[in-house]
Amino acid sequence: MREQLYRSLYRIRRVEEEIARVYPTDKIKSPVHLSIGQEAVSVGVCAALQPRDVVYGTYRGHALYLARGGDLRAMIAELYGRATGCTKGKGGSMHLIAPKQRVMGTSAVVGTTIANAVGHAYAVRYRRQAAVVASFFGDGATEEGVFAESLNFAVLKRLPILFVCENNGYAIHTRQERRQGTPAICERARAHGLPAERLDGDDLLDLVGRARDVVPRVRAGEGPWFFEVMTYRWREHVGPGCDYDLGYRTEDEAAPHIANDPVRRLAETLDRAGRAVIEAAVEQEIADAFAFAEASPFPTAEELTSDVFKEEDHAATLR
Amino acid sequence: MREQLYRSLYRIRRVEEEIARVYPTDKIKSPVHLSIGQEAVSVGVCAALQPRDVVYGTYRGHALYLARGGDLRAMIAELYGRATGCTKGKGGSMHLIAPKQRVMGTSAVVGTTIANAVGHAYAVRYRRQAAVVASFFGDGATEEGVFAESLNFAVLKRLPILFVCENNGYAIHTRQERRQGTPAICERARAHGLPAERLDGDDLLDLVGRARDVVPRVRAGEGPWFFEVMTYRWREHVGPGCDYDLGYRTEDEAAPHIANDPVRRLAETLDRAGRAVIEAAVEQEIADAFAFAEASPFPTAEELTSDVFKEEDHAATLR
Amino acid sequence: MPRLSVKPAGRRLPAAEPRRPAERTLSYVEAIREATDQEMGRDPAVILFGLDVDDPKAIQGTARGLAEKYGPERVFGTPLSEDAMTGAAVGMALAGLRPIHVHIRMDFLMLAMNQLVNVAAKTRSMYGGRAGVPLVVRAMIGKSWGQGAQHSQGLHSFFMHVPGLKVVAPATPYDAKGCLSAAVRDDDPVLYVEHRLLHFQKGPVPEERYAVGPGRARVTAAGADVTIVGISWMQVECLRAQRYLADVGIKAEVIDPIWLSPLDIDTVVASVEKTGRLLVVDTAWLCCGAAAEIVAQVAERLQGVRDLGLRRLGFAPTTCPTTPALEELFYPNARTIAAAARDLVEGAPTGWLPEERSDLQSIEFKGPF
Amino acid sequence: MPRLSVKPAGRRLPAAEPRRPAERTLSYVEAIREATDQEMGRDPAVILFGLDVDDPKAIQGTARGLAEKYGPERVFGTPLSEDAMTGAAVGMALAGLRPIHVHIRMDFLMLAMNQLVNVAAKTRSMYGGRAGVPLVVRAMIGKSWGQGAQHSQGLHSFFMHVPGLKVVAPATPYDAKGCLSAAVRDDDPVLYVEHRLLHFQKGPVPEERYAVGPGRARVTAAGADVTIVGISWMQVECLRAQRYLADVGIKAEVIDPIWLSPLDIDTVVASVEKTGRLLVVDTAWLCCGAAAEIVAQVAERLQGVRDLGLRRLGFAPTTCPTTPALEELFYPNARTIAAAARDLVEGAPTGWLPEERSDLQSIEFKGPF
Ligand SMILES: Cc1ncc(C[n+]2csc(CCOP(=O)(O)OP(=O)(O)O)c2C)c(N)n1
Ligand SMILES: Cc1ncc(C[n+]2csc(CCOP(=O)(O)OP(=O)(O)O)c2C)c(N)n1
Ligand SMILES: [Mg+2]
Ligand SMILES: [Mg+2]
Repeated sequence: MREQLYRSLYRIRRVEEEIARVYPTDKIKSPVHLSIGQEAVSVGVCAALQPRDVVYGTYRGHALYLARGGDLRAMIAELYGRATGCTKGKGGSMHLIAPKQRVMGTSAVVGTTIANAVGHAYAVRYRRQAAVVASFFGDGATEEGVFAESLNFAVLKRLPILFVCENNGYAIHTRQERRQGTPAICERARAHGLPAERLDGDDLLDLVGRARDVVPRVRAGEGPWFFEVMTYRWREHVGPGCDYDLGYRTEDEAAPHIANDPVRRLAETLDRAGRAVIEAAVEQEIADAFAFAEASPFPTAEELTSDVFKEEDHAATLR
Repeated sequence: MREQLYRSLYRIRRVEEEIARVYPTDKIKSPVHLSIGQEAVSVGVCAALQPRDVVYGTYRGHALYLARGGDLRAMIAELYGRATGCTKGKGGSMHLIAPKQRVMGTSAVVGTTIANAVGHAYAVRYRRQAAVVASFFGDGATEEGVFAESLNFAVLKRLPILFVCENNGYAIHTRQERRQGTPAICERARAHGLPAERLDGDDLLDLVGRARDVVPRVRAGEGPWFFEVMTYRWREHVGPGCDYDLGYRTEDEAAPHIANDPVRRLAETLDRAGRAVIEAAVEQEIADAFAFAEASPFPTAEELTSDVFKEEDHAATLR
Repeated sequence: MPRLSVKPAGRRLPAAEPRRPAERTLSYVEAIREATDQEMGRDPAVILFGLDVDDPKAIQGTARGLAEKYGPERVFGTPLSEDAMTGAAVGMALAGLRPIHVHIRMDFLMLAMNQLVNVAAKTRSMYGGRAGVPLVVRAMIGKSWGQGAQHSQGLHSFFMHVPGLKVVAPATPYDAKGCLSAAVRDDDPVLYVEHRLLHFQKGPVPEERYAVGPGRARVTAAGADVTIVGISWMQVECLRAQRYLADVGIKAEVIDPIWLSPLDIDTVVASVEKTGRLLVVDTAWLCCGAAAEIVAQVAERLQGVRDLGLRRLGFAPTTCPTTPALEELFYPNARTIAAAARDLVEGAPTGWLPEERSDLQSIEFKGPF
Repeated sequence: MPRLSVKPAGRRLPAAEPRRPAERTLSYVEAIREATDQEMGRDPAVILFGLDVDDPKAIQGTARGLAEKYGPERVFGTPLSEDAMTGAAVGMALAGLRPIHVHIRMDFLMLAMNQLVNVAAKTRSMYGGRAGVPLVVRAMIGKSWGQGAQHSQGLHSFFMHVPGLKVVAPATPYDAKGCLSAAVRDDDPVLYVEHRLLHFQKGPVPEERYAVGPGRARVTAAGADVTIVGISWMQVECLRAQRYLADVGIKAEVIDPIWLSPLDIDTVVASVEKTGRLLVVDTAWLCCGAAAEIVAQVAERLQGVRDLGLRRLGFAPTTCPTTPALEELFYPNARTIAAAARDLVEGAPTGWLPEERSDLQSIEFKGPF
């Protein structure tokens, strides 16, 4: 299982490093919010999910999409704005979706998918499906009213949902303490009546362990659960680079996280040979995905007004 | 001081009983949300406020408006839709305002004035005024996202505001347990980092005591404070009557509150003579206010498009 | 999902056709209730929720008995959380349910705009057709008895403005039932606009299921002198105005767009091409409203074809006042509509205002709401 | 409050007048920053806040240095709480402050609609003039580089629809400064619309304080053949289109409404009465949009006066796609505007599309945003 986790973790890291490398060429026609440094959160939680389970995420969604098994070619093609992208080039990096892998939504408006995930969990329970919904969002999203409203409804209806707050300490360039009267996000969750715990986002194996304890209980109908996962964004809020020069944070602050890099730490626990095989396969897959994107066509003009409604003809009558 | 409290309490009770009595005649052209049974909350908190202090309330605002010294004639004229009303007949019962008495806003959209009160408190602090803002709202309002957002900002900026949640156990016909995952409103407030306490809305003197302890601390800059005051609405949600026949609640549930009627209890602590004087004066004032409203003119047609903007001429150019 | 049955059904009934001699008379409230009941009976994916949906008043009776019949998981009241409950409705729809989310005042949708405009409307297109939101949002427009500033707005034009949303505003019990069925079966988000005064209307409503889908406006009165388009409650006032006008020999053609988005402008254009005069009456403000869009489209379509007389009526350009003295002036009514139409026909202000006819009075609804 | 100085100032500069030979050239960003600085310097009641206002990027530089200059109580970043922060802004205004609340995307205003539409817009009228909300809401319209579905909307028509709100969309650095000063001094809520691409524009901006108040549109190019109204960024595209049209001998009159609400329709009507042709270009969807209102008002005002050619251009009726292949088709541009104007003049589709002129290209802004 450590091999699988490493494959997923290494794959996400390398895909985003590659995105960052290619970005200056302007081939990628979409803003990118990289998860480099935060990959373990998605990988750890998704390791405890089953295929029927559902996830919702944010504009910082590459890691979640890939951790859930979203198609890499379709993702890179999406970033390249090609017709072969996971949304035909219409949504871009901030709106990845993979219905087959049950990645049911990502949004560029902070907080919105928390409520969508809660509604999905209601549908799951209404249909007596044994699925669990996992809702991923940032520390900033907890300041939006929809966060409190969603937790209240999830508890009121005892919904099968796991809330995963990826606390990277920042909303763009503003630290949590400057936005929240108290940093105790878990306290706020508990006050709504659901169990909440803070976890170390650099400790993948612990994350997997906790998720594997909790997900079955949520599935069994014990009601919603809350994870606050402490993590750190290594790159700038949006874009490929680093931003220590901006002065809102220091490299010293990042140092311990980089020292605890979950990718490196997990790598060290694997034998050289097996690891080399995994890495070679991933590099191959990445090269293939970028080549696929490069070679893919852009959507044609007719695509502009398609998909407004299921019945195409209505699009025409809509001014 | 008990005389003053009784005068205020008795006055509100009798004004609303009179509104209920007149209502069937259709002279009152506005929906009315009566506070009968809940008067002590407004009277108790306002007894601890100074003239410079500010209050914001809701569509259930007669008690707060009167407890703050709002003009009774202007309020009754407002309900009658007359030009002499506190908003010239434009706002009606749900939108009472009395800038002189610092009643700065009431809203028919649940929760909205909580944020307005927080902003007003920010202005007060910014100007180094030693005023306190009191924000009154119901238990249902705590379910709106704006409640959590407002508490967070008030704590973040340590604003001079006292939140007063009038918990009458219902939002229209739906009890709190059917709307909230946990009824612990004070817990939710504390989780945002402010002190919160639950008080008995039928115990006026205790309310006054607590408010007089807390308000000076808020004024001194200790930051926001939260009261959850347990109270009970004797009449229907909107309108003059009782609604036990609807079946969503029983008279048994109301009985203990009616038995503890703060108006009667306080009356019993006063000597007959002094009390008779107060009551006679109030009855006189009420009769005068209704006569004033009856005699007042309706607004003229020109008033329709006045007050859209400060510069009238703009109203015309706005389609 | 028999989704294909929707538009055909809508088409199968030519909107311009006089309504069939119907078996029964139902109120608008009963028609909504019946459509909801029939759709819920037909499809377990349909669920109904919103503030106070399951309370003793059951949303003016439109949900009467449904909580008992379908149980608390399918019919439930919600917390006061319009934003999250709308987001939850979107999530339910993404999961394949067909939620009907009810709001007793359209004004409260201002708390749901983010989920409706930024999520529901965008889902199908921004995901390249790989997901959809079959959601119905019922929103009521309040009027009378001092509903006032925040309980009286008709904000349907906001939803007409945004691609990806459909908007319907039925004016009769017949359409109330047919349009709600069509909306529930629609695979995309639909705003279903109900005017509080329409709830009291009675009219013929067939018992069987039928759908009045998008695409066809209905000519509700034929005439050659002036075209009057009346939206939602204003359709009732316009039909009364048509009778005031008949008293003075003016033949007005009255049109009910029924669906505001997508809008059947062809029916309106065809009528105006004949009459040369268009009066659009909305239960909303005019600036950037539905009336502006209809007037603009007709003027564009008939440019160079013929001269036009154009006029819009709607809310006065101010906040709705509570006092009846001003509230009465805030709204168009049958008589002011008739007067405006006559001025259009005469080509100049006539100063005419018909005497009120007792048989054409508005039943104003009495408080408390 | 020297509020009376506002409209006079606005009036004192006849909008149609060519702009004075100005001392300096500033960017739109610098003009906003200067107006904010001058108003804050003039009046301690003016405060500036919004998400990331005080961060290193200072809202594309429009707030550069202001936090340092005026301190963290007057210039501050906020939590991610658009609803409550807008409500707080209303409360500050009720307390007599003059808040400027900034949003880096207009799309996020969908979370603030309740406070803006139900509270800010209603306050003065529903309280019978006994309270007011002198609030400025700055909202940016995003474009290019895959801003996509939720970072690209122009929703200004929502705010034009609601009485009690004013809307301004300056297109030049000169107006960016003058309109912001006027908005800050206005005693009522003003939505100040900034297009992200306009931030890069440079132009003459006087150093002293001045206000460009409501009431006057500006004729930015004179011509007799066709009237082109361009809103916000589209004003830039329309002026380029005017030059493409000049190349083929068509004289277009270009108008910048500047203030969308209240709207100076007289200037547009006067122009169309002369040209007989109106093309309105908006950076928004058309249905129930600003363009619909302008077309409708002009058609109403000139009915019976003269024949009209009418046309609207704006966003394609779909969600904004990220891929440049489709994004380019989503927006009108100088060449498609010129083509539409020529078709209006010729009275029929000509199929003409001008060759792109390098001096009239759009500088598209490059990501990441
Ligand atoms: C409702 C809303 N407000 C503001 C923004 C602008 N914005 C984009 S990302 C972001 C920070 C979000 O922080 P967080 O939730 O912690 O997620 P992170 O970016 O740290 O992963 C902000 C404020 C937005 N997209 N949506
Ligand atoms: C945002 C919003 N949603 C719904 C309503 C309809 N409504 C009016 S009063 C009310 C109940 C509010 O309950 P609470 O806050 O406890 O106040 P109470 O009426 O008990 O004093 C509701 C749901 C509203 N006015 N505003
Ligand atoms: Mg963060
Ligand atoms: Mg209550």
